[in-house]
This record gives sequence, C-alpha cells and structure tokens, in this order.
Amino acid sequence: MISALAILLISSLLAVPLRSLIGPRAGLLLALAPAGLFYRTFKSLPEISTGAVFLEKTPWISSLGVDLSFRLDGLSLLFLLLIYGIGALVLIYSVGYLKDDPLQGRFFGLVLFFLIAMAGLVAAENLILLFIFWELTSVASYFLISHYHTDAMARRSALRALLITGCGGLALLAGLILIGMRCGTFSLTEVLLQRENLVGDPRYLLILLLVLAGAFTKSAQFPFHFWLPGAMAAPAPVSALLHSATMVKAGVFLLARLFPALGGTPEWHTIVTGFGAITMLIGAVIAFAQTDLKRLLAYSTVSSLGTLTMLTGLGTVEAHKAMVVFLIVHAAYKAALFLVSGSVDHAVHTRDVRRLGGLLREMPLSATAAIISGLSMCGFPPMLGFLGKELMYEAKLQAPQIAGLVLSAGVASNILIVATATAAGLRPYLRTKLDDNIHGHEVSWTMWFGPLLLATLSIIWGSMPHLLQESVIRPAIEAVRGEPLKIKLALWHGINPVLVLSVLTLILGAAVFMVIKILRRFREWLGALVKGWNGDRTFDLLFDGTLGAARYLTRLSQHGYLRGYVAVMIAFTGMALLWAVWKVEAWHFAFQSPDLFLSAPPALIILILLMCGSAIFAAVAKSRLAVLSGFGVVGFGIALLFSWHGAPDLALTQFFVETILLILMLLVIGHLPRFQEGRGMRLRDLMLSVGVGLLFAIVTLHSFWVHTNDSISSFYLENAPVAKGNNVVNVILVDFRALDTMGEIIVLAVAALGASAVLRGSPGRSETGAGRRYQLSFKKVISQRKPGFKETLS
Amino acid sequence: MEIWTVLLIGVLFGVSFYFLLSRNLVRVLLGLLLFGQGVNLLIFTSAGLTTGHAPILDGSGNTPQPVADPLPQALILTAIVIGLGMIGFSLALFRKAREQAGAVDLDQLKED
Amino acid sequence: MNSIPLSIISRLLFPLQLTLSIILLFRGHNLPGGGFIGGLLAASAFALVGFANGSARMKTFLLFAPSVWIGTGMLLALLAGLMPVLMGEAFFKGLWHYGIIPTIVAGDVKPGTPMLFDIGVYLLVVGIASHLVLLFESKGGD
Amino acid sequence: MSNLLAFPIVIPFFCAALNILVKNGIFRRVLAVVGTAATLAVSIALLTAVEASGVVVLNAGGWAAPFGIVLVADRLTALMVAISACVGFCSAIFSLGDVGSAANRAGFYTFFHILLGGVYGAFLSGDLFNIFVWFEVMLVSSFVLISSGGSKAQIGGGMKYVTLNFISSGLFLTGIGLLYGKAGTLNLADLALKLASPADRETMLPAAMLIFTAFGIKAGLFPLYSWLPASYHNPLPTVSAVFAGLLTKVGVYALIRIFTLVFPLEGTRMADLLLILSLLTMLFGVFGAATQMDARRILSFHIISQIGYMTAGLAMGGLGGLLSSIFYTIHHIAVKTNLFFVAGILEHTSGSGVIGRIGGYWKTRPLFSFLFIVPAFSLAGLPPLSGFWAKLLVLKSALSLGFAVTAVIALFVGVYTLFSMIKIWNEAFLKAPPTGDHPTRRIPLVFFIPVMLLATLTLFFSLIPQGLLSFAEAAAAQLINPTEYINAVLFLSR
Repeated sequence: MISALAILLISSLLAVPLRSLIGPRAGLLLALAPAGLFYRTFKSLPEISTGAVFLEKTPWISSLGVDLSFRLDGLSLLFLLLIYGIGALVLIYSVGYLKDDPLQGRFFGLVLFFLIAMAGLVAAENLILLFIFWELTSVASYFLISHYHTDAMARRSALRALLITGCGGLALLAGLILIGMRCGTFSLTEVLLQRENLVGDPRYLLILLLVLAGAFTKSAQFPFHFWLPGAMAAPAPVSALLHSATMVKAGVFLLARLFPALGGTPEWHTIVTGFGAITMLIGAVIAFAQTDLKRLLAYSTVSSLGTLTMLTGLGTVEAHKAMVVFLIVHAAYKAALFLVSGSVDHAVHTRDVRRLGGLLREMPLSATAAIISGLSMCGFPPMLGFLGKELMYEAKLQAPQIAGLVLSAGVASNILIVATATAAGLRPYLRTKLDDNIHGHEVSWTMWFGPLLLATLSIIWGSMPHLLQESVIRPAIEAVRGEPLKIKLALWHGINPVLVLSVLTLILGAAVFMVIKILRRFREWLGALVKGWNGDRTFDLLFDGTLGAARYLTRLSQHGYLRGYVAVMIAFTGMALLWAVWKVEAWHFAFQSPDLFLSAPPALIILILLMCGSAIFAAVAKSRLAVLSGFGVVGFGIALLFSWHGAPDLALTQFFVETILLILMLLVIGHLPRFQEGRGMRLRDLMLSVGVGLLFAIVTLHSFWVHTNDSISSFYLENAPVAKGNNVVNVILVDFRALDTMGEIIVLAVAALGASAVLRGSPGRSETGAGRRYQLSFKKVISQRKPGFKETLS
Repeated sequence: MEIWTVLLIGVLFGVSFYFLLSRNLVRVLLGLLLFGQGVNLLIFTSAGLTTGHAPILDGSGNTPQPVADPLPQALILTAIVIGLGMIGFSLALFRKAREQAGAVDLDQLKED
Repeated sequence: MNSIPLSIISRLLFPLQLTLSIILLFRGHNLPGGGFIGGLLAASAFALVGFANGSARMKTFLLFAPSVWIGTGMLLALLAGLMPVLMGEAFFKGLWHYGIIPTIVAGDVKPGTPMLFDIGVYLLVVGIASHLVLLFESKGGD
Repeated sequence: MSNLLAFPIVIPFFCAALNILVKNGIFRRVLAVVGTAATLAVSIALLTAVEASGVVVLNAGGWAAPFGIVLVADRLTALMVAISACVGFCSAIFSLGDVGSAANRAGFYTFFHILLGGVYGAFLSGDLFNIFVWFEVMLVSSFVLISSGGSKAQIGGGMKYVTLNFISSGLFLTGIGLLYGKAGTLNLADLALKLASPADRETMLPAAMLIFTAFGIKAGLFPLYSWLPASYHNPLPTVSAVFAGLLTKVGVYALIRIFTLVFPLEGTRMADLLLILSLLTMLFGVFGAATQMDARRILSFHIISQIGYMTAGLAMGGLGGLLSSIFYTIHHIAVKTNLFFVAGILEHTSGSGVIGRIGGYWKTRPLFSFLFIVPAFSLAGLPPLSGFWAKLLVLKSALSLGFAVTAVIALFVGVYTLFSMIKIWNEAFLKAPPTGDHPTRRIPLVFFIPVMLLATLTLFFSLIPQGLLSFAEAAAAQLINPTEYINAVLFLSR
C-alpha cells in the first residue's frame, strides 16, 4: 500500500513539470499511475475473495500509537477500485476539459494528491492514520473546489465545505481518540474485535455521536448537506470524482468500516437510519426542483448518500448487500452524468435544463453515455441501476423496524429521482432543439471516453451481475459484516413485491415528470420553497453570528486605551493578591506584635510620613514642578532610608539615579505647558489604586512573619575575603553574581542606545532597498480604515 | 518600626497605580518611576530591616554585628539601575510620542 | 548656561571629579563605591563640561565617541567572564593576578577579573551617561 | 560544569559589543548571520550534551549553587534554546533583505543580538533574580525594536508595550522580593527544596500569585494579553517574527519552569485557575484573529490563542499534559515565526499587509504559496502536520484526564484557526489582486531561505515527529520529577 501511495505521490509531484513540458497530454501519462494501480488491485481480487485480509505495518510514531499500517479486505478493495478507476478516467477527462487552463498542471497534481488521501483513507488500519487521510481528503477537496480561484463564489463554497467537514472531522477525531482510549489501541483490526467493550462504555452514545458527526458531515447528510451543492463550483471532473463517486462516500465507508465495532445497537439503528432517510427524501425533493444540470445532479447525490447511509443503518445482510451494490451503481452512473454535464457545459456553455435540447445529434457519444446512465439512475433493466433498486426495496421490505416508513420514504424519493433522472439524463439529449442560439458539438475523445466506458459497464454488469458478485460484492459485504456469507445476485427474480414496486416507481416517476412539465409553475414554486431549505444561509448566519460575537468581544477587550489595559492588569493583580491574602489569612499577622508600631525612632517616622505626604501631594498636584518635587522627596527619602538601614551603596546609587532621573524629567517634560488632567480623576481609579496598594502593604507585612529559612547571605559575608573584597555588596555585584551585573549594564547600554535610535535614527525603518518599499507600504497600512463586517467572511 | 515602612510601601504602590491609570502620558511615566521605587522598597523591607552595620568587612576577618543582609542590597542595586535604563528609554519614547502626536494625550496614540 | 565662571569651574573640577571617580571605582571592592557609582561621577564631570562649554567641548574631553566607551566597556566585562573560560575555569570565575600590574595603590587595588569587570562597568556607565546627555542636550533645545 | 552553557549568552552579547564598535554595515550583516549560526551550533552541541547526561550545569563564577548564579540546561531548556537559535538564525537571514541600511546604521543588529541573548539567558538561568535580569535585557531590547520606527502607530504600540511589560517586571520583582524574604534563597532548585512541603508553599501564595501574574502578562494570558496585539504588527517583519516566535514563549517557559519546580501546580487551585484562563485565552485569541483583516494582526491574535493550548497542557498536568505543552511550544515557535516571515514577504511584495488589498500569489507564486500552506495548515492543526500532533496530544490528555470542556474548546478553536488561515489564503493568495496587477516582483532569496528552512523544520516535526516526541516526553518526565534537576544543581555540580 505504501508503494501505491508513493507512486501516486511521485506522479502528483511530477504533474506540474510534466504539464509544462508536454502540455495537456501529460494527463494521459499521469492517468497511467491510477490505472496501473487499478490493475494491480484488480489482480489481488481472487485472493481477497477467498476471505484473505492483507495487513501491512510500518512503525511511525510509536509513542502516539500511530503506525503506517494498512488493511486490504473486501471493503477497502471495492473502494480502491472505485478510486483508482474513476480517478484514472477523470484524469483523462481533464486533459480535454481543462486544456486551456494555465493551472492544469496543478489540477492534475491535486487530483492525484486527492487519490493518495482517498486510497489511504480506505486502506488505513490505524484509526489516527485513517483520520489523517480523512482530513487530507477535505483539504484536497478544498483546493479542488477553489480551482477557479478568482471566483469569489468558488472560494466561499470551498471554505464552507472545508469548515463543515473540518468541524465534523474534529468531532470524529475526538470520537476516535475515545475509542482508542477505551480499547487501548488505535489498531482498527483490534478495535473491531472489541464490540462488547465499546458498546458497554458509558460513553458509547457520545462516541457514536462524535463518529456520526464526522461521517454525516463528510457524506453530506442532513442537516449538513448544503456544502455539497456548493462544491459544484469545482470543475466537473472534480464533481464526478470527489463529490459523487468517492470522497462523499467516505462517510458511508466509515460507517460500514466501524459497523462491527459500533453498529447494530438501537441508537445506531435509529440515528443512522433516521438521518439517512431524511437526507434521502430531502435530497430528492430539492433535486427535483433544480434547473441547473449540475446542481440537480448534486442534490440527487445527496439523496443517494442518504440512501446509502440509511441502508448502512438498517444493518441487515440485505441492507448491506443493497448498500454495496448501490454504491457501485451510483458511482458508475453519477460519475458519468457529471462528466457529461461538464462536456455539455463545455460545448454548449449553459447548464440550464430548461434550455437544453437536441444534444443527441450534436454530441452523440456523450449523449449516449448520459442516456444509458440516466436509465441506470431511473432503475431501468437491464442497467445496473435496476439491480440496485431491486435490492434496496428488498432490504427495506425486510427492515427490522419501521419498515413501512422507510419503504414509503424510499419509494417516494425514488419516484422523484426517476423524474430528476429523466430531466437530467434523458430530456436534454432526446428532445428536440429548443433554442437556436445554443450550439453543441462533440467533445474530444478524452472527454467522452470515460462516461461511455462507465455507461457500458453499467449495462454489462447489470445484465451479468455474477461478474461482480463473487469477486467484489461478496468480499465487501463480508468485510462489513465480519462473517462469511453466501449471496446471489440476479436480474430476474420473478414477479414479487419488489418487482412491483420497481415498476410502480418507474411509472409514477415518469408520470410526475410529465405532470410537472405541464405544471411548470408548481416546479418554480417548489424551487423557491426549497431554496429556504438550503442550509448554507443558516450556516452563514450562524457563522456570522459567532463572528459578530467575536468582534464584540474583541472590541470590548482590545479597545486600544492604555489605561483600560492597565486597569485590567492592576485589577487582576489585586484579585490574585486578594485570593492569596485570604488563603494565607495574612491579616492575622498584621497586628500580632504591637512593637511593630512602637519601636521606631521619631526621625524615621517623620521622614516616612513626609514621604507619604509628598507622594500623595504629587498625585493631586497640578503643576509640573510640584509633582517633580514631590517625587524628589520620595526618591531622596528612599536613599536616606537605605542609608539608615545599613545600605550605603544603595543609598549612593539611589541618590545618583534619582538626581539623574529628575534632571532628565525636567529636560524632557519641561516643555509641557501644563498637565492635562483628562478624565483621570475618577473614583474608580482611586478605589482600585487604594485597594491594590493596601493589598501590597498587607502582603509585605505578612512576609515578616513567615521566615521559613535563613538567608544564604551568611555565605557571602564569610566568603567575601575569598573573593578578595570587603564591601560585600560590591563583591556580590562583581563576583558572586557578576552575571546579574552583566545583564544590568546591557540593559543600560540598550536603553541609552535605544533612546538615541528612537529619537534620531530609526532601526525599525529605513530609506533604501527593501526597507523603503516597506516604509511606503507601512503608511498605507496604518491609514487603513477598519474592515467592514462583510469583508471578513468572504 | 516595620509598620511605618509598610505604610510607605502601600502609599507608594497606591499612588503609582493612580498615576498609571491616567490618560496623560507624563503621569503614566511618573507612575512607572514610582512603581519601581515601591518595588525596591518592598524587597528591601521584606528581606528584613536592620539598623545594623553596612555589610562591609573590616579587613580583619571579623564581621561587625548586627549586619544588614547584603544580597537584597545587591539585587536592589541592580534593579535600580535597570529601572533607570527603562525609565530613561521611556522618556525618549515619550518625547518621540510628543513629537509625533503633538500631545501627551494617550487617546491620540490609540490605534486599536 | 555658557557663563564664564561656570566654564572655569567645570574645567577646574573636571580632573578632581575624574580622580575621585577612579578612586571610587578602585576602592569599591572594599568600601562603598564601585564601577557604577564611579562611572556616574565621571560622567557627571563630562556632563558639567558639556553644560558649561557646549557639547563640542564635551566630545573632545571624552576623546572617543560615547558608543566606543559603551562597546569597550561591554567587551571588557565580557572578557572578564571569558578569561576564566579560556583558562579552563568556570565562566566568570574570579581570577586574581598579582605581579603583572605593580600594586600602585598599595593593597587596595587587586588586579583580577572582577576588577576588570568593574572597569568595564565604569567605562560603560561613562559612555551611557555621556551619550544620554549629548542626546538630550542636542534634542533639548526645541 | 560545562562552559558550553555560557556561550548562547556570550556570543550574542559579544556580537552586540562588536556592533557598537564597528559601524560598517556589511560587517554587521555578516556578523548577524555568523553569530546566530554560531549560537545555533552551540545550541545543538548543548542538545547532544543534555541528551547524554540529562542535566548540564554551570556554576557561574565558580561559586556553588545556591550562592552563585547557576546556568542549567535540562532537556526542556536545551530544546527551547535550540529552537530559538533556529529562529534567530533564520531571522538573521531574513533581516538581510528586510532591514534597510538606515536601520542597520541606527544599530538594529545591536538590539537584535541582545534580544536573543536575553532570551537564551532567560531559558538557561537557574536563578530567579537572574531570570528577572534576562527578562529585562530581553524587554529593553524589544522596547527599542518595537518602537523605533518612529511612526505614530509604532510609538503608540510601543508605549503600551513598555508600560504593561514594566508592570509585569515590577510584579515579578515584587514576587522575588517576597520569596527571598521568606525562603532566603533565589536559586530555583534550592527554592524547590526549601519549599518542599505544601504548607510552606501555601504561605508563599502571595509571591506565587505575583509571579504567576507577571509571567501571565509576559506569556499573553487572558486577560493580560492586551499589549501583544497592540504592538506586534507594527515593527519590521523580522522583528515581529522574532517576537512572535520567542517572547511570549519565554513567558510560557518561565511558567512551566516555576510552576513545576518551585510551585508544582498538580492538585492545587492554581491549576484550575490556569486552566480557566487558558481556555479563555484560546477563545479570545481566536475571536480576535477571526475579526482582523491585517495578516500580521491575525497572526498576533493567534499567538495568544495558542498560548492557551500551551498553558492548558501545563494546567492539566501529568506527563501527557506537560508533553503536549512542550511539543506545542516547539511546534508553534517554528510555525509562527515562519508565518510572520510570510506576512512580511506579502507586505514587501504587495505593499500592504491588509489581506483585502492584495491577492494573486497562488497564480504567480505557486512555490511561495506552498510555503505558506505548510505553516498555515500546521498552525490550523491539519494532519499530518506538526500542529495536528500537538493538538492530538492536547486532546488526548484532556480526554484521558476528563477535561471535556477543554477538549471541546480546543476543537472549537481549531475550527476558527482554520478559518483565519483560510481567510488569509483566500484573500491574499487565491483572490485576484484588487488593483489588477499581480505581484510579479521577485521574492529575494534571503526571504526564501529562512521560510524554506523553517518549513522544512515543520515538515520534519510533522513527518518524523518521533524524535521530538521522545525528547519532549523525557523533558516532561524531568519536569514532573525534578529530583534530577535539583540534584544536578545543588549536589552534583559542586
């Protein structure tokens, strides 16, 4: 498996150089990679069909329990064949489709990159590895949807799809981690054996919901379905490959994959079947109301994904059989239809089904492919679609619970799908030309080759279902069920309820189509109605809502007023200290010893009171000189205090520093006319300051009483002679703790040099070279107005 | 005697916060200066106040008793000098701000 | 402030202040003083010259640009830390050496890396203080 | 004893001193690259030394701990120094194109070197007051770098930066003072020993809270982060890249160091407090980012948001929590620096950092676009990039320790992170430029090299993360059981 991924990776990297070297035909060469892999996978069919499982394991990140381990069984094989096969066809198709696109090389590369992700996803044996590939498919999808990158709509849709699947992916990740923690391993094989353990987990429902969130978002289940039609902004081959045949089925794949471990419980049945059925119905209704060929197909895909999910949820052998067969059926006809719709768009330049007509004559080969696929979609015998529908009805008839409900939903949506298929797959080609302004022409062989091949396969497999039965379908079902089975597929089962239902569906579908043709206004009304069902507006609203809240909160917290920031910090400090003071009950210490108050020389008391008074005076003083003299008293007073308490070095330094600072202050702020008081004099400031100041005082007091250890200072006193000095403070500064002093002088140097840099030069800006450009641009940046709310999203 | 110093510490912190909360850039700067001095005094006090001798040996190997703790002195000395650097730089910045904005009103420097 | 008496006084004071600052520097290890305080005193001597006679005169008195003082001071301080490393001792370990420099000021001056470090501090502080004075003096007139 | 520890500090300061003395512009540029390369080499040597012996200690001045200042490198330190040296080296290269000759003349590189030296010092120091000194060294040089552009916005941002960080320093110093007053020592290992009993630690709560607040400001925790978005988008791109990579992370590192060694958080109410603050930090950061339109401002807010992840790991504790914290930090440094480089290149080539006004890079500059994708998607936590492993680690420890809210918020924030990265991508890269002219100006090699180097580093952490994971796990183990650290500092080094 690693070799397969490596081959794809290499071809992906080669895409751009190859395209620029040999032109669009590079795509044909690159298609050889998935085609070859298809062949290789195909060759291993016989072995897999005997029930063999290939495991391959390369250690990667052992401490996280993530290995590069892969598992090839019936289910992954089926998906691999789909991925490689349709991948190769899509590459060939893109040769013609994007012939003139300068980004065609990158497109090829991205498609191949997507193939890596998808192949890795279905083959991964390690849950985390699976998740990695899961997210990579979303990423690839994002890039492919935004291929027409200058189109704002495409960018928006791509973002929306990425966010939806990304959200689901994160939920899935949490679910997978929970599974891994419960099972003690991320190995899929081992997890699948621990059903009892997982289902018995009190968090089972949580795990299930998380996993389903991932699966549902990926497979565009209601209510997350809306991203898929949006993804139609992508080029048609992308829609065919990612958004109908492979990636969107990853959710279904995941459900099928984890069925042996998580499935079969009542919760599973209810939720999975329920959401599947709703999606199936809603998708069909909306699809029916569409007029754009691609959107129409997209919503019918949503409906089909709902069907697949529902079948997986039902959980019976019949249901799984139907699921596997319908998976193949759907991949074949839907990919073909998408590709042809791309061709039509390419040739005719419109996708409006109301205007299209007479295309069979103008583009016969593409039209043939579309018609066959349309018939398959309707469920006409002997197409593969007929088989799929038969099995579906059979499964629903035998559904354990709520069979009637599921069945009627199924029939109803199938009727609508028939009508839709007629509109999309048959009418544009078969009916006469309506609009003379529309001219079609047959497209190049690269573009009809794929759809025609798929259509042919629909017929061949439909009429000879045993071709697939043993080699692909049975192993796949066995892999889902985890047990050996016997199955029988046949086109003709005799006349039974299922056949009756099938025929009824076809007739009613055709009838609906006819009636609607007449009741054109009903269709328009329906179209207008279902527009509201489109979740993307709700999503945008939700998203804009959170963005609005975010904006509000950001404005609130990041308002740009320094004093507000300072207030928050002081208040936070105050709260932190308050909590600490309360915890250590600091106030007890404050009044423990009365001699704290008494034993002070009067001179000291007077000095301190003088300093307090000066500080407060400075706070209320209005003139510059008054404030500065207040500060002077405090500063020199501190120097005196230092000297009083046996710190002559400190006193000297404080004295010098205070002098310098006062001089500097006088120099720098000397040119101010007056202090503007602003709105500073507010009670809030006062209370905050007094309160937090008090807390600092309490904390200091508290510190006197809890000396837990003697200071290390005696060492310095004893060892100063060793360091050949008598002034212990100085010895500490230049010897014991020289590194501190080193830092200190560097601070000084930087401050001084920086002051001149700020005032004179400008290290942050320059006049020549690159810096000049920057400077110019910089002005633009700051003169920017604030971005509007709308701009943020687009 | 400590209580008096503690009183002073409380006042210094309180007043410095009051200054810092101002809209006027000059007052903010003065607040920083005062804040630094309050912190220095707090370290000095918290490490224990003595009325003892300076931690200077007399050369004969005897340490005069009682002696002030030399380590906090060294720390504060470093802190004072660092504070000088910071305030000095802030003053330069302040000056540039005044040249740029033409005022000491912080609201005129508000950008976000 | 360009008065004649101040100019004369400042020039008279200059050598005195400088000597005093150097004494403060060298005795710092034993008595209050040291590189920082000494440096500040020396700088104030230069500053006084500057105030009294203008910054041009101050620059000539300084001999080198303040940045040279700063850089050299920083280098010396680093060197004091690095010398023991070259000798295979711990970074910033005090190395003492008698004999290379004759003991001029009797026992009070102890040649060694801590002394070298303190000289670095002294030079740096002189550089910084003069740098700032020159800076604010030149920009102060507006 | 190993003098190796001194060199990450000495080399930058030595370069700075030479920068002051020698005015030649070319010499200064060469010196920047050579000096940072030398530091990088030393840091790698340090990494191997630590790998071999666990904890490397240097008693500066030859005085044994706790009396002298001790430089210590355990695994975490060595890792932080090494990644910072990478950032330093890359920034030096980037600066060659970014820093003009006038800035060079004004002494840009002096401050650049000193900033780096301060960062290394703060990482390496094992002494509380010495850490304060390095913080100040770091801060004063960052003050200069952030505010010396001279524009009004820069001065305004610089003023906020200076004031708020000064307050932080003061609180830190107060905490140190209180701690010294009670415990009588400044050495971290010694403090850990002297405060070994929870009752003793409890009496130190005021000091602990002050230090917590101070580091919270430096790290950019909610609600103390306001200085960061106010100032980070203004200076030269090189400067904001270095800041984004290193400065807040020094705060995070200090938080991790102090609150595992001296005040272990495990089981205290402070852990709860830190966790709540971390979650709010994540949310407010990402909210801020979602509302911005300037590339560097978006990125600045993301720094905050991701600091939340790092501290959440610390708050949750345990081996898993600390491991996630460490891994996240390392990954983040490489990625965030790189993104700021990219933002700088956008500004250089398009003339604006406002993403609405530029565009078209995907069309004309595919390689550069790809180089943006690597760090951007890594930041958003998309697999298999390093950010995914980091997020996985956080999630794993949150879920296994029962912090469901943490997990939910971490996931939610992940979506919004992705959104803002895509916003930049959509606007600046995919969209056609509003002015019509595509950015065709060649992107100089000196811009490409550092971006490429860091992207390679990120890819290395992404695709072969086992080495880093093992190292980080061992580092976390050292933090949880600090005996090895304490013994190495206090007893073995004598």
